[in-house]
Amino acid sequence: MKLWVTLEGREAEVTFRTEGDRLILEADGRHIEADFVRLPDGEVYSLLIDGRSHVVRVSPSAEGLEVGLRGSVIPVEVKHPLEKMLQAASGARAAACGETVSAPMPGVVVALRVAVGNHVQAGQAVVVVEAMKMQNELSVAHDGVVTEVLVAERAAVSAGQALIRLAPVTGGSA
Amino acid sequence: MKLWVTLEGREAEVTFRTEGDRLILEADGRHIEADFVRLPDGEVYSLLIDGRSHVVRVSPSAEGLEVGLRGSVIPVEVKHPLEKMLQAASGARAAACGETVSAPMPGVVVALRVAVGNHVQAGQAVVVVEAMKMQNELSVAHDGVVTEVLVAERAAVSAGQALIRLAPVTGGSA
Amino acid sequence: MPRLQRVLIANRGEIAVRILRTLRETGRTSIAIFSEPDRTALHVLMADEAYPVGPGPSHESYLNMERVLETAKRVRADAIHPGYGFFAENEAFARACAQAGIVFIGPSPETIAALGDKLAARKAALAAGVPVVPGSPGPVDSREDVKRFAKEMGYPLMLKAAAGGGGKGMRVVRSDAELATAWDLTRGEARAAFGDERVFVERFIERPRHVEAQILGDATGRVAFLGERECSVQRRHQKLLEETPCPAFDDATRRAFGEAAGRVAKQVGYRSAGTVEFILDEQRRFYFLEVNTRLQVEHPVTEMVTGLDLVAEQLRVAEGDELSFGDAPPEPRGWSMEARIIAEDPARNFLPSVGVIERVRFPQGPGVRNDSGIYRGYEVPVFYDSLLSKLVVWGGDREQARRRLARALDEFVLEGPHHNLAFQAWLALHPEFAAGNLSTQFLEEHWRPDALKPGPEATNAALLAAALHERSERQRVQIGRREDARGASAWKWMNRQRGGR
Amino acid sequence: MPRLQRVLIANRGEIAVRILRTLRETGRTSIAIFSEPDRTALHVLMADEAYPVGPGPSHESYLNMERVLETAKRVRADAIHPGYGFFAENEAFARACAQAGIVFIGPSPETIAALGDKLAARKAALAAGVPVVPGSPGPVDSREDVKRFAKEMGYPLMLKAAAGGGGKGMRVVRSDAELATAWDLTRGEARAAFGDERVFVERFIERPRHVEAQILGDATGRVAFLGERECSVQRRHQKLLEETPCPAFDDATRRAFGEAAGRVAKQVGYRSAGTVEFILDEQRRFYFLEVNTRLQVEHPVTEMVTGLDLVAEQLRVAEGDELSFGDAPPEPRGWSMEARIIAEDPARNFLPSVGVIERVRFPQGPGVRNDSGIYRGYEVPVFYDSLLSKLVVWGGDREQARRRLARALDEFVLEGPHHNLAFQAWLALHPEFAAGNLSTQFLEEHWRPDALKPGPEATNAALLAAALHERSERQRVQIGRREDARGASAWKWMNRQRGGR
Repeated sequence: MKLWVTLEGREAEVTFRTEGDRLILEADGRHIEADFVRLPDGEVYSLLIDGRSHVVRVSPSAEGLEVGLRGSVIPVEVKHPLEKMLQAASGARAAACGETVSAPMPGVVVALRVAVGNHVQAGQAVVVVEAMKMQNELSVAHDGVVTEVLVAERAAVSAGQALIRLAPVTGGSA
Repeated sequence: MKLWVTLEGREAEVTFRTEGDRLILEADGRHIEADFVRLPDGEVYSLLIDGRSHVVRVSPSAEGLEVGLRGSVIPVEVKHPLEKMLQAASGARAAACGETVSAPMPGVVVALRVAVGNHVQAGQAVVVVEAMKMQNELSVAHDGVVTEVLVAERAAVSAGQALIRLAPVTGGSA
Repeated sequence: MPRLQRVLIANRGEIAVRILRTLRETGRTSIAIFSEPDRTALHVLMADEAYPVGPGPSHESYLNMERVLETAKRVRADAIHPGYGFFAENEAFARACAQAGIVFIGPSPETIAALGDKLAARKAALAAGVPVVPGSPGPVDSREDVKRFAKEMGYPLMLKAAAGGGGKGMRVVRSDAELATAWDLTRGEARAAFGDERVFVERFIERPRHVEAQILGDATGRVAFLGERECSVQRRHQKLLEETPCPAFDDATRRAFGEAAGRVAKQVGYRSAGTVEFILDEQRRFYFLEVNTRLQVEHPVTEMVTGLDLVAEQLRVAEGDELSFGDAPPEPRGWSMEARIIAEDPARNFLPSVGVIERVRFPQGPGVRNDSGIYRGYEVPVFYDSLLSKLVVWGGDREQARRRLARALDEFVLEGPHHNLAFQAWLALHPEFAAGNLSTQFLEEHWRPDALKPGPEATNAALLAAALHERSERQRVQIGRREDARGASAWKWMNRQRGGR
Repeated sequence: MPRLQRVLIANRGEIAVRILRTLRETGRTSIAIFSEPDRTALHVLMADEAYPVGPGPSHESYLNMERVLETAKRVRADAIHPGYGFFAENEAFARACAQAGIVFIGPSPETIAALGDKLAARKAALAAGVPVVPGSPGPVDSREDVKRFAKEMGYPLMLKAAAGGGGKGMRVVRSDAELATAWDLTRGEARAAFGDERVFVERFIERPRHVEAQILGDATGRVAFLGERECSVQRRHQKLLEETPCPAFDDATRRAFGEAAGRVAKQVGYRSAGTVEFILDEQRRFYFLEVNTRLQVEHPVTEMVTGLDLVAEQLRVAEGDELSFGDAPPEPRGWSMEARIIAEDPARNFLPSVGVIERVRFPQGPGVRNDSGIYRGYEVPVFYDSLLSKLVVWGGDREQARRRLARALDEFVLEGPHHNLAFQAWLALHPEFAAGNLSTQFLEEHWRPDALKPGPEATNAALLAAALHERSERQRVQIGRREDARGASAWKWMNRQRGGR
């Protein structure tokens, strides 16, 4: 089985197969083998890699997968080869579609710093959301123009809810 | 809703209904009310009975239900009224059908103390099963005659596996 | 005073659980209160009794004074333990309890009031002969006044808004030249932020440590000093890791420090458990900051080295009893550290996180104590603070405590919301932390988010885990549509990906 | 001796987890071994490395000496920690380790051999001037010899098969008349059970306590006494609850006891951790029983009051270092108790139980330590012993420790196999236990299974829970077959019931 994996900013083609309880994987010219067993406790695996014991949990996230490992969370993007081909073709289009600022967690909108039509710069804070007694400024990743403000101040918002939409500035860095 | 409940050796008709998060129950002339919520953790309920907090877990068992409560396990038998009627009718027949001695846990048969045709008395040990480094004598509940010995010594047995069957003694206490 | 048999805990989360444990161990009835989203919170499940006090927002439930007191009266509570936060340092609440004939477990309303006013507290410390950060006795009126101060004390100085708080309205000034612009800026900010342009001057303490004294007073006027706690590792003025003893203290410093804290407490007739906060400069001189008139989040480290139960002592004092140890507080033994386990994402500037606790396995074994308010399946509510659990360790010396902390953090399984376990592990293993070189600037000086980058072994494990996950996903797809050709199966993958799994 | 960097743990379950915690805290690599059914056991998941050693039955894996040693050599282990049980007191294994150039963490093979022979151990104690239970110096040949003994020592006496063990082949004799039949019966049983009809005589100690001394010896010949443990509460010679100090000891008894244990240990040149077991009669006289040449299941109570890590001390000694505290063992502080949490059913004569751990929440908070080998979802295997977890508590005095134990037991959530939590809670709350009136006869004298009958409040809660369960079952049935008439629905109920849900 072949996959395209993006991990720690590096992309690699990965080939793997299983033989009983063993997983054999090749990536970047490296050969990794592990004894694996799925634990009776969700999407959790015990791996023994050359005897080294690791317990890893895999959960889906917005960007792909998250692998939990000894208190750390490592994001991994996994693509099927065909999927990768199709995505490459549509990649250029997606980049020009603008940006949406969403609530990263449930909370209350404390302040709106922009209105429709405002020009904003990459890194500029556009909305403040309070959750768990902490105020959090949300900023935009790219230069743009505000096209929609989807919430009012004092509104309760849920995680992932779209708050503000922006269109890219013509000629700006997308 | 009506149920027949056997608890701590006493049988009672129970009437209950729910109103939102409140459970209202009548049994034995007593009236009990509780605030309840199902916890996100299996068949577990939090009950507040006149403010008193109880966490109870319900699980099915061979005889009916088991309610776990602060380290204790309380067996409860619950019957639907129709079920009770039908069971009463077939009760007499069932009593005369003899007895089966089963393994209470997985283990190894260490000793067989009886053979087919033996007469045994209520309480008599008929087989010894070893599990977790402990030997456990299994005895019969009623007087009877051994009709089948279903395992050999040194055999591994699983939980609930029938080991020995007995027929009731004519005129004996069933 | 009769025994306090029925005690209502006017709090939630880990501290409510902490308090009810002592109530149970001392044979008292524990009475919890809860807001609507807290119906399934651990303190409700564990208490003897539990009663609702309103909707999620604190001011409608836990801070609804009328409702809380009405509940306490209705259920015949003998006393109320406020925990920390909420009503813990609220003079009016303490007074209302007394009027309702309910014992408030804490200092008297007068003490709370006197120490709640920071200027009055500073005066009490001065009156007790305890050093405060040198500065102007009141607001300064002009730039020239500041310059005169600078001549006396030397730069750097700190301009502080009189009405400030929470780290706002403060500015460091290092020379007369800097002062020129700083004066107007600070006053402008103070006016804008607090509607009050009054400004104080204080000597600026570079790389200060935050060290505090645990005190315990009883009705006889006796005040015991139960050792210090070092709480320097902070982020946005929130403590992250506390320990006792303070690695910068020698015996002489400790003795002087304990005497100073005791003098402040006696000055105000302090009763019950309290904390006298100081800052410590690089020459190990300490300066009074303020008194917290309550049980502190980090009180367990003191319990670990003294063997005392501070909640039990509070109950004794509230019943009019003497302290359990009379005039001889136990000698501290060994070293203790507490790591606050918080729902936040260190990789995204410590953004708070919420969600369901999908899996939790607390570290166990020798020298480990968990004070926690969570359990598997519990949903962390959005209304309250983000402290999930406190991991407390004990060791014979600082090195054993620190290594044990690292071991326990490594063993801690927590999945669901983002959390700071990996951050705390980074901290425990940092060479400057190991050397005891602490200050409130520790994170500014040492923390970089890429410190949590996984090593090659972890990366390999993650790669394998991702492959195993895809394999089982794929098996599921293939089992589901066994008749499908390869192409159709790949399309299904696409859809799943687009659906934002 | 070089540092032992890579340590293989030749054990499983809670003790393997216990040992690997210390290895991690001291910066060493922990190497687990596992049998096939233990692939998902906690010690495998938590260790740095883990290697298979064979099928489930102990003699094919954990007791497969060749395989274990081959594995240790292959993975370049510097040392092996045997835990308790398995190879812990196996002279041949200790010798084989030495031959393979691997350090065995424990006493020398010669010490293990000398103390493994009970008659030799008794002789060593006598040589060290330590009292043993008065009795015949060797086997007695005739009824007349026993009568002569009885004249000297008085009745009651105990006849003991020389080759006996595990509580078999023992008979109490209270008069010459009883002796007449007892003599032949005991010899007959001994011949039948052990193929050896030799019989000893000992004074019978009525209502004895079981008290043991923790000792620790280093290579310099130094032997430290680290306090006693009271382990009287037993069932079928299995300890259930241990504590330190012994409630029957005064300072003079403790001093004499510690000196006696130290003399026995020095007599055999004891090195590493060990336990000298004694029985204590009702007049508080103690008599040597035997020496266990290993870490004991109940070692944590000693750690709780001394603050020492006994595994870390074992490692120091194995590396040739002195004990961490030199000649001054720490003064014990407070009181500690350990309750063994066992998979067994107290209501059914403590029948062992197995199964999946469906839900587990360990008690936490002040003064609580859990040493455990289980986690949620783990299946308790049938091959090994039924100890799931050890709940250890500390308190300032016995009363606080006991109440804390009761609190922690109450807080412990464990579902799946049957277990003895409710039994331990009964014990902790029993007035005779609270009074410290213990003997190995405690359960015979006080325990009745109906002690666990639930009270009216629990019965009500159970009734409500059952009703709620039936309601949700019924909703499920009705949602599933909404079109059904009442009769058909009832038939479905019947089928479910018959299916043996």
